[in-house]
Amino acid sequence: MHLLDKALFYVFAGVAVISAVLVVTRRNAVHSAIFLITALLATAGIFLQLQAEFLFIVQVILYAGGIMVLFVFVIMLVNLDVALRQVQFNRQKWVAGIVVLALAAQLGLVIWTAGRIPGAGPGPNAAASPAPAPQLQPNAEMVARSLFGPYVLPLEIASVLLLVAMIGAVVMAKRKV
Amino acid sequence: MTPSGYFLDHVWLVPLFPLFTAALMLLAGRRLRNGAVSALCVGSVAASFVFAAGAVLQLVAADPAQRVKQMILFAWVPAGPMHTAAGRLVDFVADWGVLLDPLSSVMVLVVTGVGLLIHIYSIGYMGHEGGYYRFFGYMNLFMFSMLTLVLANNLLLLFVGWEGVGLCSYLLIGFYFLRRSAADAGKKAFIVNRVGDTGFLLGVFLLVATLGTVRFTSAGLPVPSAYSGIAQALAAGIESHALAAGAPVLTAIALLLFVGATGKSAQLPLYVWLPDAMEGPTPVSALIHAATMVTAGVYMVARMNALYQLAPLALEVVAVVGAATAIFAATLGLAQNDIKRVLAYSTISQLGYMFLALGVGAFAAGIFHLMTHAFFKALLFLGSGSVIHAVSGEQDMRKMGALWSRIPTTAKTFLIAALAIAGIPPLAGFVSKDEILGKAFEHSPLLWLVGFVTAGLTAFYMFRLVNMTFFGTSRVDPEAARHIHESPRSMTMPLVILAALSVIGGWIGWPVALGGVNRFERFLEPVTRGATPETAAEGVAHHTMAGGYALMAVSVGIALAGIWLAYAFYIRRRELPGRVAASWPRLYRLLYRKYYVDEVYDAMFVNRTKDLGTALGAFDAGVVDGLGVDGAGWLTRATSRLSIWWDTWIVDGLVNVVGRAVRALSYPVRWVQTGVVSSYALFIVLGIVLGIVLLGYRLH
Amino acid sequence: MQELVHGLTQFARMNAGPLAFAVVLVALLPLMAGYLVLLERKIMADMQVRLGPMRVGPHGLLQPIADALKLLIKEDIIPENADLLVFWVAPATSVMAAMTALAAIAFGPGLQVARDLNVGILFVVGVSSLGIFGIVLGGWASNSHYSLLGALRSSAQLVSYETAAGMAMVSGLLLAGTLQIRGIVEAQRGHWWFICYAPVGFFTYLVASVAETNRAPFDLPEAESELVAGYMTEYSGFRWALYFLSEYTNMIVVASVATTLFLGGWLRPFASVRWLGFLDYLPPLLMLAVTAYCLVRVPQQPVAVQKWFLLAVAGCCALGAGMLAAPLALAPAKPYFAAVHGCFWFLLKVSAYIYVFLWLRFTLPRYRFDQLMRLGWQFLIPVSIVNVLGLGVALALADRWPLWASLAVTTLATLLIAAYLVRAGGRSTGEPAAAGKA
Amino acid sequence: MIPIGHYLFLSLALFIIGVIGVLTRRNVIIILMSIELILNAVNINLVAFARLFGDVAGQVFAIFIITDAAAEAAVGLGIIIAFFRNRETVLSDEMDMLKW
Repeated sequence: MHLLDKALFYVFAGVAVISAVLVVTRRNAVHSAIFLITALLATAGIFLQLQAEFLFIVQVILYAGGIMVLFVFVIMLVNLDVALRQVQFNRQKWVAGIVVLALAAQLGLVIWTAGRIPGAGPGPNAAASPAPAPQLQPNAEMVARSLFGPYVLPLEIASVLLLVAMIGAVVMAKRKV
Repeated sequence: MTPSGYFLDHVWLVPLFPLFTAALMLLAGRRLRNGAVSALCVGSVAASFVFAAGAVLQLVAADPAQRVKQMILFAWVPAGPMHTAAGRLVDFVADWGVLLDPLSSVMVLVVTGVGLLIHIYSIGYMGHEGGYYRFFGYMNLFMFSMLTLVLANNLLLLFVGWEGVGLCSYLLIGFYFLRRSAADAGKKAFIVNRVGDTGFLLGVFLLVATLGTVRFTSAGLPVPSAYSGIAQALAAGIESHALAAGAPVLTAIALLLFVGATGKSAQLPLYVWLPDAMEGPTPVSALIHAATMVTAGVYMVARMNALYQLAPLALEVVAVVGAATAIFAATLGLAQNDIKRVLAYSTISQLGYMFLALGVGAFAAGIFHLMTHAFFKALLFLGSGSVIHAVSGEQDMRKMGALWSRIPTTAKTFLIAALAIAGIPPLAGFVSKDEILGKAFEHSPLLWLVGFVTAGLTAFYMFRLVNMTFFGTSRVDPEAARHIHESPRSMTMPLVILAALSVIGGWIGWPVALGGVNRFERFLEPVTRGATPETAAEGVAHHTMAGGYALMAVSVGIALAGIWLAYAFYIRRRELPGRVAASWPRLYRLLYRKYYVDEVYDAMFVNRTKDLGTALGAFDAGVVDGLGVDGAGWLTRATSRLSIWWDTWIVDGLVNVVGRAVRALSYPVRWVQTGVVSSYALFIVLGIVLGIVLLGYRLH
Repeated sequence: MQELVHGLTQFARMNAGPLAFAVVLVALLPLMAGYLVLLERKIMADMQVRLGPMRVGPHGLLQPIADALKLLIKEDIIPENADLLVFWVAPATSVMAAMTALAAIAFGPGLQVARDLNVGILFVVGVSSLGIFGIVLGGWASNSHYSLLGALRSSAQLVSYETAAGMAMVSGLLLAGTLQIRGIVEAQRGHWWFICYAPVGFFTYLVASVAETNRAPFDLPEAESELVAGYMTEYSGFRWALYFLSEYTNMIVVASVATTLFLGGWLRPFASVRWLGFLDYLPPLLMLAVTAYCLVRVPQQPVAVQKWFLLAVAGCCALGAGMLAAPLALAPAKPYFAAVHGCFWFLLKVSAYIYVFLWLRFTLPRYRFDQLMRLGWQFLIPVSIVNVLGLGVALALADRWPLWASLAVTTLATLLIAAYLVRAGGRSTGEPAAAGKA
Repeated sequence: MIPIGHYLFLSLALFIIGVIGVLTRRNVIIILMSIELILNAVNINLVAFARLFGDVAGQVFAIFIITDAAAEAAVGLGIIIAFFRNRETVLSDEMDMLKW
């Protein structure tokens, strides 16, 4: 059981990382979108493994089913054969690469050494699901109680944000304002 | 212990009925059918009449000493504390209130009663005119204004009505506004009235400054001492010796107010608008320019009698102006050929009579004549309207004649009215006119003489009119002659009622000398008593029986003489007028051209005003535009050249120097601002990297 | 490695039932879809007073198998400039989404692949919404204008009606108080079915589900007369069959969802009414009746093969009758009563729901695209939102009122608002903004 | 069980890949997608820690992030469409109107 779990994780993680790389490197935006969907679904799988069923389904419905449809739509509206033939990476790519690698090194170091600093929380080898950890079940109900309990104000703000985004998008995409 | 009753308590509704229908007509009248318009407008005036009559009856039922009903509906101008000229601190407030006392009862009955009859008459007279709803809307607005004026409990509110009737007069004179002469006449009436109103307003200001109140009286209010009235303030002033009878300030107020009265009541020298006002429809002439509005001045002076009795000089002026106007206008009436203009001059003349009465201190007699005059003059105007109606709109008497049998009702009622105005007993005119002449004789025989001669002239020109219109040979246009017809019932019915009133209307003031008790004067006595008992004693005196009989006989005699003369001139020997005119051509021309007064006014005022305008225009073009504007322009240009130089070299130069310096300094920094999002994002990441380095360094 | 194998076997052993059911499902689904097509053609023929397919097998009963064979051996055409990867992935995505959605659906108590998923019904929605990608990408990859237009239309339609369908489902979920399929069904045992409590919700879901499966009268994406065949224009052979399969699978999915949410799932009508217990005998009798009919028809078949085939069908029905009757009669089979009968009732209800789909298709003319969008955005979505609000109010009111009264009041209010929307929509004649999208 | 570090490194990998995408790609749509990757990486972190601490708050925050991503995608794609309509381009280094 333990090993199966682990294998699943590595499968999901591998799919996610490989897809992510492909997202960034593909020339065609539609392919990028497809790989992004794959990456998102792999992430959703990881969520499922982490007992976040509700988040899993939200990820599938909203991210994969909603946001990505939007992306695909826009890509199709905007798709230019010209864009395929142009240079895909900008001039700063080498500088950017070095800086990002530096960032990666730093962050990796932070994660790696986190456990050794006293008071900085559990180390990287702490099990993500320690034996006595409280179960996050039934997940949908718990999330709902949390969302409509202590986090009801942020929830309302988020809904206002969505409303604003909706109006903004409509105004932006209108042919004549 | 003020009198009360349903109508008395609701007397403030009286002006509101016509106001409501006026608003309805003027806002939505276009959509209404003529029948509905007549029903609504006449109905509202009838409602006013019913309420007014009810209120007056309930007032009369009260004890003579208590016959005052005053109501303050709301504080209209609460101006707050002020110092009077006498130094007293008063709380000045002008209310929107209603005052019903004997004086205003008479007025309100005359206004609503005659107004109602004339409204009924108008249904027939105006039936075929365009703008029916507009006519009735204006008429009802006039009724509202006039009733406000009459029922006002203070001078300021009276002024509101005063201006309101002026406005309605203007609107109705110019009712046929497509006719140039009508529009001009309206303007003339309005402007001439403004001259008078200026004096009136100045008088009000001076009154407020002197007495600190505009309320006529405090009588009839719940706590009279809490409200100060003009009469009470004057009495208090006399008592405290702050004011004296005949004080210059009182005379000044009285004269200024009288200037307003000369404008509104068409007295010398501001009478000129009234004859022209005959351009309006005949019912308007009857209602506004004969029966009600023009008597507003008389009413105002009578209402302010407390003040006038303390200003004998001003009263003297009133009397002289009245007498002069009476005879002046009467002579003018001799030579006019337009039927309505004759009546207009007659109105001016009769108004002169009223002012003569007021001037000699016979306030009650003046008001009495006002009332009787309202009856018979309204009748005369309505009758003339009926005549004009009959001869297809012709107003020139030279194209009438021999109408007696063709329009019998009109002719008979007209004859009654003519007899009444001529002063034949026992008709109403005789009673009131004789009262005035009697009072005038007591005051000054000279004034009596003027009035006496005027009475003769009045009889002459009235019967000249009657003879030229109804008797003799017909000179009617043959085309129009075929259409001559008696007017409809709605027009003759008011004529008959008014004729009856012209006969019996005077009997309530039947003189003591002829065995009467002069109820009218007794009824008005509480109002005309004046501010102080002493002055009142002066006003009420009695002439001897014998003298009274003699005066009556003489005046009846001259009236008969005038009638006979008219008969002789215009029936028996019709060549006489022409010969008389030919033998004194200048006099005739003078009369015919109305003493050249309009020309003189044109020359003296109108053209001078135009000259002033021209001069001011020249001043504007030459001095203001030339020197002021152009000079300022030149100066500005010169200054701006200097400023340009300064701007270019100093201000801009400095700016440029700063700009160049900044640009030079900014070159090294510019390459960072690429405007490309990716590079900004790179800087963010770089910042994070450096931040983490710093954080790690410090944590270490 | 060994450990991994061990883990896998252990997993398989623990979840043998669901795994087996999944295999059965995947195996049977194409067959079911094929016979659904046959059913559709037959019903269409019936409504048009024809006979429909009669040649292959008795009453055309072998037609689906013949069609499948034909599709399998057809030439597979790929357009010249097509994006190969996407062209290949798209139909697979469609089918995958549809079939995965079926995993969460319970055909009877225990007859479910993903058993203790506590987001149950949401899983169905979420996964089936992934089917859009199959359509959009397929249309795009074909490198054809018709395909792309059809794909954009279709996805716009799906996105629009998904909202309404989701809100309509919320009305059922509100009544059930749980997302789990078993819970939803069991919540209807003691009560009436939720269709009685939320008729507006059911109606909304019915319309939205028709639109979501691209069925007439909302079959614009594949409107033959307008867009050739929509996003499937360039597809042929087996890939086309996959799209077809996904469409019919989707029909089964939405019918199952509706059945679960509104029609009482696998429950017998009036499951909690004891004196109606004799209804339990109905299913086997029904199957026996079908068997009898088949047996009657056997002698009339012209060809021997067909006789044998019909006999086989009769045998299958008899077997079914036996299976349904066994738990009633035999003591050892008693534990399987709920599963067998539940499955029967569930499939019956799903069939009824799908029958309504077919019925609609043969009776209603096609909508114009802007009308479709207006219906979705200006009527269905507002009505479904109002319906959810109304149900919430009703449930809150139910604390002090009887439930039927509060539900009646709020349903009436919802209907009033719906009537107002219909009138307002009738008045507005302007082009809706959503129509400009595609 | 799987150590938390695995999740963190997975998250780090996705994050870095996303950042590289944002910094180096010229196509704005792909930049937006890279941002989605970054957000996703954050979500993994949140959910992993939620599991670690047995507190559902992490998942709630992940939901908020998804909400935010939806808003961002809507507005961002709206801007891209508007920009494309005016400028006929989706390349980020041609969008340099901010620099005068």
